[in-house]
Amino acid sequence: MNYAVEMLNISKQYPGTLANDDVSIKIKKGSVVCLVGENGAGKSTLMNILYGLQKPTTGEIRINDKPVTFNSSLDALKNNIGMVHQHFMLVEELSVLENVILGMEPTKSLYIDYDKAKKEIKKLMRSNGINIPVNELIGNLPVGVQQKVEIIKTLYRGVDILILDEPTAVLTPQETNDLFKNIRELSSQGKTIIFITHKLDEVMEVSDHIIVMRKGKVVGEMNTCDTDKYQLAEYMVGKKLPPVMDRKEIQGSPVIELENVSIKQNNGLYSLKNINLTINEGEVLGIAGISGNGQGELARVIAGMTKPTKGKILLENKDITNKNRKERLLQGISYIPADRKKEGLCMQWSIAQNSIAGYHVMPKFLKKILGFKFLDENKINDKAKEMINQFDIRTPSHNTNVNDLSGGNQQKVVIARETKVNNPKLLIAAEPTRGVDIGAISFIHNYIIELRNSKTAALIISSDLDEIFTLSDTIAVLYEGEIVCKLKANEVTREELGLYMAGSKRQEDIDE
Amino acid sequence: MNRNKILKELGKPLFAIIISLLIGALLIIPTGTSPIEAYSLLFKGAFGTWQGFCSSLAKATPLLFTGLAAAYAFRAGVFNIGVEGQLYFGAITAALVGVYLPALPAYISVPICLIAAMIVGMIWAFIPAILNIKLDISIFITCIMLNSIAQLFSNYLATYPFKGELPIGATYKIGENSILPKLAGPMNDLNLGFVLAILVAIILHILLFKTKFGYESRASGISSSFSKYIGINAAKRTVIIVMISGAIAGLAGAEQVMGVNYRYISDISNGLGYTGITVALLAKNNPLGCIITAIFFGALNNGAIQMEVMSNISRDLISSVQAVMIVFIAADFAINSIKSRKKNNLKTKNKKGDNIC
Amino acid sequence: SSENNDSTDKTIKVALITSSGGLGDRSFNDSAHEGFKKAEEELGVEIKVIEPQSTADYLQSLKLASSADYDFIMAVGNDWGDAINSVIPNYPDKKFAGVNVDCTGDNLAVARFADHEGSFLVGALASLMSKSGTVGFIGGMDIPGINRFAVGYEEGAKYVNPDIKVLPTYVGSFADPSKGKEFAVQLIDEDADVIYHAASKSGEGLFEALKEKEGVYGIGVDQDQDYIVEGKILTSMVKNVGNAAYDFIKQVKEDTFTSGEKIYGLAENGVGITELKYTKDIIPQEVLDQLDTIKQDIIDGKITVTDVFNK
Amino acid sequence: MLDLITSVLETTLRLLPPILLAGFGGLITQRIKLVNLGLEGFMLIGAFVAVVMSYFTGSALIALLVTCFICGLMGLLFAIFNIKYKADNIVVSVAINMFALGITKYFLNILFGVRGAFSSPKIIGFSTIDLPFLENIPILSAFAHQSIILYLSILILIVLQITLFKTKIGLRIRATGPNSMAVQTAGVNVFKLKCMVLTASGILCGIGGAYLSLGQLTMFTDNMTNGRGYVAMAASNFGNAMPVGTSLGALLFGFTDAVTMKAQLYGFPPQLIQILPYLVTVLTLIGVGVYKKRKSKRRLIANE
Ligand SMILES: Nc1ncnc2c1ncn2[C@@H]1O[C@H](COP(=O)(O)OP(=O)(O)OP(=O)(O)O)[C@@H](O)[C@H]1O
Ligand SMILES: Nc1ncnc2c1ncn2[C@@H]1O[C@H](COP(=O)(O)OP(=O)(O)OP(=O)(O)O)[C@@H](O)[C@H]1O
Ligand SMILES: [Mg+2]
Ligand SMILES: [Mg+2]
Repeated sequence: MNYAVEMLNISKQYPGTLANDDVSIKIKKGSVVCLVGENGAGKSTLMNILYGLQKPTTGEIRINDKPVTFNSSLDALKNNIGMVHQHFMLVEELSVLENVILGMEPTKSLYIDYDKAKKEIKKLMRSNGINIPVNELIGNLPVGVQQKVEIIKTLYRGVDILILDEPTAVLTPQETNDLFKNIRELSSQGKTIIFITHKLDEVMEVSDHIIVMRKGKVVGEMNTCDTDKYQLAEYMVGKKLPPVMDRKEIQGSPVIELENVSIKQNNGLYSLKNINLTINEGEVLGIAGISGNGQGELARVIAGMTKPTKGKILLENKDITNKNRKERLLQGISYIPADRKKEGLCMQWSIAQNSIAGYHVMPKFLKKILGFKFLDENKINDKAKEMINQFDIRTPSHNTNVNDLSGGNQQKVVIARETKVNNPKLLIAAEPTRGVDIGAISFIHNYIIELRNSKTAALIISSDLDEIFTLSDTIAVLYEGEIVCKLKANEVTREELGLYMAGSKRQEDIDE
Repeated sequence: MNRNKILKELGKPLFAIIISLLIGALLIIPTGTSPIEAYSLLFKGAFGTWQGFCSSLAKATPLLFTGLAAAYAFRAGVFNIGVEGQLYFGAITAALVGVYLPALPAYISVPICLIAAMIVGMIWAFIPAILNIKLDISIFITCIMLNSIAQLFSNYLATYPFKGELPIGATYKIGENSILPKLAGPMNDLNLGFVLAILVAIILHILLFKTKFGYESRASGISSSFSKYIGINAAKRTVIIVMISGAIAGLAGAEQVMGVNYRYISDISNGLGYTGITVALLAKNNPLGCIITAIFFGALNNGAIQMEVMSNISRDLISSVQAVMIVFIAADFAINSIKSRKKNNLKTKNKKGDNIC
Repeated sequence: SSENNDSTDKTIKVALITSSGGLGDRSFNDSAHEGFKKAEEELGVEIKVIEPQSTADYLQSLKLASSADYDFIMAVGNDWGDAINSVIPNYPDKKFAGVNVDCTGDNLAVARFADHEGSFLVGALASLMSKSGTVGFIGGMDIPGINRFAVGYEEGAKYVNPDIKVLPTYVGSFADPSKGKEFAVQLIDEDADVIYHAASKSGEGLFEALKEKEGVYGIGVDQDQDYIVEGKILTSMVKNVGNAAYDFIKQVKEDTFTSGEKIYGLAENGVGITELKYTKDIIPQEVLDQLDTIKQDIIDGKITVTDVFNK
Repeated sequence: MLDLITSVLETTLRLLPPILLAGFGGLITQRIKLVNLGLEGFMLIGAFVAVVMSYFTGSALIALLVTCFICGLMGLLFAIFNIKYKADNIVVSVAINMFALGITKYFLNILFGVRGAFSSPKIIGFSTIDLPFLENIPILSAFAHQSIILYLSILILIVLQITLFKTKIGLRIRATGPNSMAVQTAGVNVFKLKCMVLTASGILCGIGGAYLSLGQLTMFTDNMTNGRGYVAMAASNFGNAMPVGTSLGALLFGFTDAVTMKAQLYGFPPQLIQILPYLVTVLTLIGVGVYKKRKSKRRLIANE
């Protein structure tokens, strides 16, 4: 049999963690293989080893039946292996063109031959149905386009084996579709693709073959046509997932009201325009929409991180428009930001330190000595331990740096803090399950519904429509900074929502 | 586990010191002195006698202040390389206030001088901070320029408008009541400033690690987006932090005037601010760690004087050795070897850990 | 070290503590060092040089030297006053010497050099030798210790030619020869054709400039610097710190050391000009004669030169 | 008046090379996100090695080459300690400055038995490039007799500009600062790249130092760089790590320095006027900052 990739008896020992434990995988040429498994299962580690970024402690790699040893990604590239990382490896300050050719620049005498590079890249784009302005700076491009740049970057290097580590975590459904089209195209050209994801629909849609990992080991391997989502989920988590929790019927009073809220940007454009919305006690409002249409701004303006240029925000009928972030946070507006690494957590800090972030000013974490107020470490640690227990955060101790937690567990820390430290009246959750494994997703979803059932109002922003449907009582769609529809979740279909999101439809009389 | 960690923490600098002393020995041999003799003089000078030890502490004092000033700013994410300039203005201020203040009891006039120095250090630090926030000018470049300006201007003040009785660019002696009392006899520079510096270190430690303010400072030092998320006004924070740092730097200058020279003398700092940055960084910006690194530096400097007086080795040689030492202490050679050694232990440990989860 | 009686048996140990400028200034620190070396050779004493890095090291250095077994310690530099005052009373058995400091003590001798008188003399020489009517001065820093030279120089220049233009400049550092040279070039651009420096290492820049420019002369300072650019340095305003040092050591050795102030002016040959080894042919005899007259007038008090220190 | 300008310009040009070259050294390290406070130390060592080699070999060229070699080596050591052994770059650079100060004094004494300063007729300096036809043209005559190193630094400016923006190594350097992981995963050996940059930084500073001791002067004195390294860093910061910007920064500083020197001759008080170059730099930065801010505000209003 002719395998493109064989990784045999690979083990990888990090200080404190055995990330890969005697893993063997074989991948056929021209196939699309999905690597799935819970957070921290060792998927990224395994792929980093294949890409030469990490050296295996033991084990052997064969590419096209030839044994190889990689000392750096240069060696992997030489063997026509390319990788698109979970966190893009792009230089925002440079142009698309420069990013693509970086490390493999064509030269004419001493200079970089930009013309030749441009021609080549345009050709590559054409044959893969991608169209990106090559002179644009990466920083000016949306994530989905950046993703494409990453793919072009690997194609430009002439790779035959392409590794994609959670490429869809930050993509919109539309962008994901585009990506899948590209993947199928590549696969039809005979390229081998290894794809890491936590989204089982994607697995079913795009792959030929599935490898499941848990705790550093391969625990299952199957052809996609032989399995289904549910079986796969069981494989991954090792047990059946609990069903989504029932919703209680709740009639509540308004918690948060936005009246004509607008934000005008420096360039004169509106990122939010005349937003009117109300969320009641026990109501989950899901914001759907293609990212970049103001969802982030909406969350931030309610959380108090940006000021509206116009309009009013009321919390339980009190005007809080001029209250800053800190005041709102203490008054019960919790916010789970989309980017946990940049915003939600201080990665170099311990779980305990992170567990009070923002709430560290609350009297319950302070003690008085000689009339001065100091942080009370005992109480902080207790809180952290409590959170770890309640949320089943996998960690050696509350003093562990959050940087050493897996993505799902990091997310749990944020959620625990935002819901357990202060009783939130309103929970804003942006992409609450991004990059999180299905076990944790199920946990988080159920937890949010539980909060709702106990009368917390929630605003959920997600690019994952399934998530929106699972969680929401009401769904609103943002398009170019405006709310174009607001509907009961059980009265709308995905297809209809799609039309609103694309901007091709608009509700006539949005209630309120 | 804990003991291993302590051993590792101690072993590293020890290794660095030994290596650099060996390198130093190679340099000493051509001078005709035996390295062993030289080093024993160095050590004796630094720690051998009570007076010598006190002198080491005296030399450590300004470095502790500047180190703390730098460490505090670094912790909060601001690269305050302007410590040197803030020190100069602190020094000249303490001198002028000390000279021209009417005679008051010491418990009034000493604090007045110190506070004046702190305020001026603060104001001088405020400039780069505010320029950074309002006009987005790099704190780094303004600080470097302001350092030179502060030094030249202080020298000018001491040479012209406020020149004292000495035939050099120096102010008059400060009043008796503004002097920081000596702690180890009249001929030892160790003065109350050292105690003050230790106090500042402890206060900073508490401020950084035990208070809301410190929590927020450290947050903004690590990630501006995170600190914004938890409701901190990063701009305002930067200004406050740099100003506190400037105040401590001002104290460094005040100590040199009120405890050592009793007047401002041109070029009084001679790079204390820059050395302070190293003191801070070697201590990983930990205020209490700064006490150790500052004393280490102070001891080396002081021991070097002793060695120079007692042998025919000049102090330059020791500053070269000291430089090598600093680099070796800062370097992390152990990374690879320790990792590979631990590998086996961990494998078993990890398996056990699995059950716990 | 207390037994001083049988000084013949015991080698005397003497220490020189330089100013923070350190050795190698080809100026007063080096000059003092010369004196010490001469004493080492001729008197058989054991010498030691200590170079503090900054004024903050002064007290510590002097104290350590005093508590070590040196019989005599000389600290050179105008800025030693405070350290000397606080240390020497504690070591009544030791002998100390300072230069130009306002200190007194039973065990302290202070050499006072009349820098201004010597500078007056070379100012006059500069003025007499200048064809352009402009002479320059390069000081290390604008501080009293240097202005003493500047003022004396200017008075001397104006004394022989009231119309002469004297351009004083200050490098801003004693250790920046590159800038020193640039100042010299600037002065030459402004037509100065004789330039006197009192700028320690920065003054080296002047000599570098002289090598390149024709028709311009320099005047050295503190030590005989004439040899540095032969024939282009008219003379040097020699300040015999070395002589003073040698004298002190000799007194210590012969047990005739007396405390108090010792003036080293023109009269005492403490300051003066060199023997003009390379420039005898360049300087006309009548100029030399005139200088002799001026020198005598200063010694006789017919000319009084302003001493900045006494202002 | 024209004479005055010419003379000031001439001085500016003579003061320029060390700041310019070290500024370039700072610029390239700034590009890989390293603060290299060690420019001063590299320069001092450069100045020293140049004098020593020139003295012993009698050839300024050999001196320059050896200087480049030694300073490059120092840069490489910096890189190894900083990148491989993770020593903080500020710590390493402060140590380098300290080391340079001490070791040059030490070897001055060991090699020549002197302290503080060393000059000798055996030290051969760099030659100047004489352009006699410029001598009588106002302003341009400032260029009539300038050191070959000045022209070398102009050449380096051009080479640097081209290297940074036209060649592959330049692209990689520009990418390393903002995101070195991206460069690493693109298959570039970032460690090697950084080593190269720091080596080059050392070499550039070395040439700058050699200019001080063999170009402008033919001697060595202790600490003869006298803070130029810091000014150079400021220049590279001033110029946003752009070669031309850095040159402008260095020129601005050199020019105000030259003006203040000249001003002394016209009776301005020397002590205060020495502050001017630093003050002017800060004021220029403020001016530029205010201008930028106004511009963005104006754009905002225009968009209303
Ligand atoms: N550089 C590292 N140092 C120490 N431990 C590490 C390192 N990288 C990964 N680990 C640990 O190795 C284990 C496997 O991590 P890996 O990144 O392979 O997980 P993953 O399957 O990609 O998880 P996710 O689904 O969250 O992306 C984790 O427990 C992680 O904490
Ligand atoms: N130096 C490290 N020490 C310990 N664990 C680490 C280290 N670096 C990374 N890890 C862990 O390796 C795992 C993989 O990291 P990765 O960058 O893939 O993020 P992630 O966990 O998948 O999170 P996300 O999906 O949100 O990006 C994570 O569990 C992370 O915590
Ligand atoms: Mg991963
Ligand atoms: Mg992940």
